[in-house]
Amino acid sequence: MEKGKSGLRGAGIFVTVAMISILSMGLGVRGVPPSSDDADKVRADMITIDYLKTFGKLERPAVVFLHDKHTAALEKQNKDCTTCHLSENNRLGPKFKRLKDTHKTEVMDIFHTQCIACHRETAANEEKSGPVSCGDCHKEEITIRSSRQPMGMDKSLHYRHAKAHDNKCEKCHHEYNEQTQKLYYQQGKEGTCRYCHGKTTEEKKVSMRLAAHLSCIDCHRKTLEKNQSAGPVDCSGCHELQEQKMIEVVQKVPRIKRNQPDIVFVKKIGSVDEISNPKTQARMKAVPFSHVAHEDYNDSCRVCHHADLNACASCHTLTGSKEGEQIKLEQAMHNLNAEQSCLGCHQINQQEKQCAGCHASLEQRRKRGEETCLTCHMTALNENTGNTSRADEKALAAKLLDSRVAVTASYKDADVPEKVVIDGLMNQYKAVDLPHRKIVHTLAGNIKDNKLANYFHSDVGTICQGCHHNSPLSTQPPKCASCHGRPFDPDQPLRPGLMAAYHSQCMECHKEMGIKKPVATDCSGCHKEK
Amino acid sequence: MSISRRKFLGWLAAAGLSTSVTRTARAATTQHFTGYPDSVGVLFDNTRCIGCRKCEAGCNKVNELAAPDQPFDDLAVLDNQRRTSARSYTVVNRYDQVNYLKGPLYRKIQCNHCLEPACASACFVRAFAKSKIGAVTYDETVCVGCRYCMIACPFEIPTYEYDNAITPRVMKCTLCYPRISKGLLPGCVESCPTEALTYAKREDLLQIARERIRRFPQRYVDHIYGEHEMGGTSWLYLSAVPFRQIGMREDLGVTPAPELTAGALSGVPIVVGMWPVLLTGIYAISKRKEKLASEEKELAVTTAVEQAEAAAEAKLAEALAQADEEKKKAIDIEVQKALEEAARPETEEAEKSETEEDS
Amino acid sequence: MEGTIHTLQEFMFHTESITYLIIVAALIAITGFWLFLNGRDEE
Amino acid sequence: MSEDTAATGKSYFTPFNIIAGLIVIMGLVLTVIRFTGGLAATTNLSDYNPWGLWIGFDLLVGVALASGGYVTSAAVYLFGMKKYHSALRPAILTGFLGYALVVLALHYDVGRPLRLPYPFLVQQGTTSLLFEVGACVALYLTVLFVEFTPVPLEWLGFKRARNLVVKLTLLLTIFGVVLSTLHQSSLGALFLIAPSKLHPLWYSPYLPVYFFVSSIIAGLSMVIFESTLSGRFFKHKMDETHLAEKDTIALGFGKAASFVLAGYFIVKVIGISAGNNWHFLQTGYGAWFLVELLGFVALPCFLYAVGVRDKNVTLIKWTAVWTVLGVVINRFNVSMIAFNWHLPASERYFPHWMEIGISVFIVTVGLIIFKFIVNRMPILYEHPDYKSAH
Repeated sequence: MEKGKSGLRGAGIFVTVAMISILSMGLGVRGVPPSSDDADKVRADMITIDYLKTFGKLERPAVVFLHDKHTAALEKQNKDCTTCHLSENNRLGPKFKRLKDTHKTEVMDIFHTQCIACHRETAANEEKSGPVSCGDCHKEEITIRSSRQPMGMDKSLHYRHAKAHDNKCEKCHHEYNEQTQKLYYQQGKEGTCRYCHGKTTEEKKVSMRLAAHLSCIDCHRKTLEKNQSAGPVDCSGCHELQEQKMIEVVQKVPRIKRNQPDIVFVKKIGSVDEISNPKTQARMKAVPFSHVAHEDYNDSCRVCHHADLNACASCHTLTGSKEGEQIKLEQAMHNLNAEQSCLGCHQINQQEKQCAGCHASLEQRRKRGEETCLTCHMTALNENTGNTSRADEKALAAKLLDSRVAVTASYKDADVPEKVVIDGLMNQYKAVDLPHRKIVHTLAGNIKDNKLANYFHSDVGTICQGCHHNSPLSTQPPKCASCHGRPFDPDQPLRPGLMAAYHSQCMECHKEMGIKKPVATDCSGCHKEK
Repeated sequence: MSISRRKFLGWLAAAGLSTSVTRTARAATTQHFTGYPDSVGVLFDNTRCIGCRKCEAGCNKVNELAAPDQPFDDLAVLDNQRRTSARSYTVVNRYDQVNYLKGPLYRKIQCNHCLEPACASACFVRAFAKSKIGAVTYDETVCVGCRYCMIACPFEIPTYEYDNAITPRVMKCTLCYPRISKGLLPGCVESCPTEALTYAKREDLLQIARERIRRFPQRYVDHIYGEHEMGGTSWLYLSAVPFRQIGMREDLGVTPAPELTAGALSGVPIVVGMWPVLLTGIYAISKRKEKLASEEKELAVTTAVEQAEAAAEAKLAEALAQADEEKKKAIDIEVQKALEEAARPETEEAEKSETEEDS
Repeated sequence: MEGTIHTLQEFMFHTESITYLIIVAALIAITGFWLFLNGRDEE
Repeated sequence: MSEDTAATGKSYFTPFNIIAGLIVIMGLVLTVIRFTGGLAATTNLSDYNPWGLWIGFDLLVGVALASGGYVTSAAVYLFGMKKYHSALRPAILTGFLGYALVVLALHYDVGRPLRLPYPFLVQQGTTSLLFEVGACVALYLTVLFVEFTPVPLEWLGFKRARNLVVKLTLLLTIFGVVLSTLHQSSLGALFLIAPSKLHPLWYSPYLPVYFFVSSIIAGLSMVIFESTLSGRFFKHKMDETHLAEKDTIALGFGKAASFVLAGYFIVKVIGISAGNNWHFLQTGYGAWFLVELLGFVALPCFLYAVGVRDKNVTLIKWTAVWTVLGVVINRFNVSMIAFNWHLPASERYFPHWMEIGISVFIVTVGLIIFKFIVNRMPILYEHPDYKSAH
């Protein structure tokens, strides 16, 4: 019986062990519920603390850190950034309580001791404080989503900064001297920060992110200390969508002077005889390009100048070059998938409401070998003028651009039916009166101030093609029913039937152009009940 | 690919079994089925759907289903998510938060008419069948109402007439089997105003879908739902957003339903074949054990008896021997006595005679 | 194409049906065989 | 037949009879509602949840717990463990009743009960595991019936018939085991077709194996449990051999159960790793899974062992109850709790009280019949005319 007791005791132990393990699991499941106020929030100031990755695999889930919450909390205790950030040659370092990641355990201890200490302290002062136990910082599932928006310097912002620094470019712009290993300023070589500061920090070259946070915030902070107005120092100030919208925008910004041309030919750069040399000369007619106009359309140089502020052709040569990553001038200008290329950017513009109505339902591809090329490629440079001086060229370019008609042409009202009765297939509803002329006018009217559109719709009847597609320009286009008939014709699998053709044409256009009425599902909005 | 088929042999045709079995089996080893050639299907393109519920109405009409609580032109119904029910073979649901730029998206739900239907695989009276034309049909005249089909269906399509006490049926879209076999369009397809539903041979639908994606890459996610899901379905889907965002499960995998149970089924004959052998074996062993045991016992008994007898005899013999020993002695003594007796009178006589002579 | 199997479902129905027939036959047969096997054990 | 009704005789208003009577009345009322109002009137079944308590409990649990029949007869006749002979008849009786009631319950659950024979007579859906289950259950029910017939035959004194049946014992036993193996496992295999609905921790290609093994466990435990009950309520019916063997049975079957549980535990763990579902253990379902695995498999396995080592029959008896409960929980998990786990709470299933009512009713009917038979027929004692007929 002695044995029996032992056995039972064993059973008892077993039960307890089992139950504990179960319970612990149960706890593991629920964890500790995230404090209600930041549960399932979207925040711009969300920072994931995973620096230890540099020392190998993380042992615990990375910590989500809300920066603005902390700055706010510190302000309450009227403490400032220096509470957490040490400064190095009178500039605050980005890291917490240290200047560089020295050693795994060291960094880990810094975080653990410092964070927890402060949290404890704050809690001691009866104030709302952060967690002090591992699981509350190192959480498996993260309830917060980041709403961080990328921030950049647009024309207006640049103008305001320039003004504030009374056009002392050197305040921000700099070059790096390999020999002296020092930053210096060189007039006329200013460019966007991103040209040098990339995604990640390389030695002697911090990442864009770091650079911005070091310089911008530091400058803002110091300016604020002088009680002058300055840009934001908190995360959301720059990265929260709402706050970005509140940033003051200067409407009329004077051109940034960086010795850029006004109007030029997009063409091979090179010595005059190079250009006239038949071997190396461009076969295609040259494209006059209004740089000044495009400066207006876009709000930063980066939109086109993705690598530097030199002419496209200096890297993207006719036959491709190393510094142009072998992307030839032709591709650089025509690639539909690159937003820096002419066509790429122009296509993005087609997504504007007033364009999308027609263009959304048009397959997006380059119409090669068509006269549309000549809309841009206007003249062969050296056939009329043997070899001309740059000045003459510029003049010629300007002249050609002027000569270009930039107006959407459509037939005169007489040729445009006032209304079209659609009575192809009626069963439960009466025929539909389509206000045809009104529609034409609206379409044309929508784009009359859009220069890009006007250049490409200048042929009479082009705009009609939005609906009267797949047939030559004419005042007498074929009827819809002459192509669209019964649905699901196996010989024309991609061609909708008549009803669907009507409906999708109207509805897709209305949808794309954001026309609220009539609602697609409101039949009687177009069809009179019988 | 496909293989030569023998009609299911009647209960008595056991004779023909061997041949047909071997054949099917050999063919089956490298088996891959691609469904009925030229079977039809429907392609649903949610960039074209406007959520007018005309398909629901059309379906209800051609299938003569019970009238709905709200009329079909009442679009407020779309405010809540719905599923198929015994009164509606198909429903359209609205998804608002999926691409806020272009407005809500819609999704039509109905039987997907799998190429390898789970319901058919699960049904123990073969009430469900994949017809040559592509529709998965249901035969209510044999249905027992076990509702295993509803368990099996990964798309949660079949529904049941729970409130019918006497003759409840499983209710599900039939792809308008009667209509399409007459060359008509399915009710929903016919009543769709925008051709959000395209009716064609499944092979062609795949081509159409691919072409649409190619032409408008930014309009669609590059996936044709139903091309491979659960081994492929006759209904195919194109969407502007990932399918999980419009409530379609992307975790179903591509394994055809029948394959899921194939393993278990193949276990059956093995058990039937081997268990009797195994069990009888065990039985035999245990029986033999008993037998041996009993035999040993007997042996022991007999030997014991023999020994006892032997002992007894020995004793007896001894006793006898002793007995005639004594007899002998007794006789000798008697003989002695007798001899002595005989000797004495002779002398007396002699003495007497001597005395008689002298007188 | 009449007389060909196009779906796994159909194929499995075909084979399974036959299998079940075999099973029934087998159960009877094996019993009989067992008796046959032990037929002479008495003597 | 000389000794009988001593207990049941006298007043018929024993507490058991009263309660049973009430339940039966309720059951009959519910039955009427079910077959006039349809499933909707009596159940919470929905299009998302086509199977409820009547499948989860009456079918799955019912069949699992009725497995005592084949387990015991296999032990006694095939493995030649004669000393457990006295457990045989009660086991077979409960087995027979169990299956009979399962079939009865199906009449409630199925939409058109009169068509239940269709799968065999009209059209055979041979690709369906349900077909296989149906076929086996039907056959096994017959087998059990035949296995049971000696009892009433002895009771009624039909010697020749009785002896004839007894001759078949071996054949029947083997058939019984084969059929049980098949349908016990196939009940699990039913869910193989729904991997997208059953929680990964419970779904496994091994489901058939799990169901089969756990049915053995259930069978062994049920036999122990029954003999306990009979020992409590039918002592007067038991002859000295039965009384004597009671504890041997508990010990022997306890030992077996313990070891089978151990094996079961192993394959369950292998199942997790085969599906690489470890991470699910951290979720709520994981916790519940562990409750089942540790609390109702590992724990009873250990307790049985202790009970057997210490010859502690009471512990074994209680463990038996616990184990049976574990099997019930497992069947509920597979068929209801972990099934449709992906659905929002609003769509999940919870049985309607009438469903529970019907289930209770059916169990009660079982008890009544069991009582009736045990009180009259030679179940817990050997019939004087057939002493040591085995």
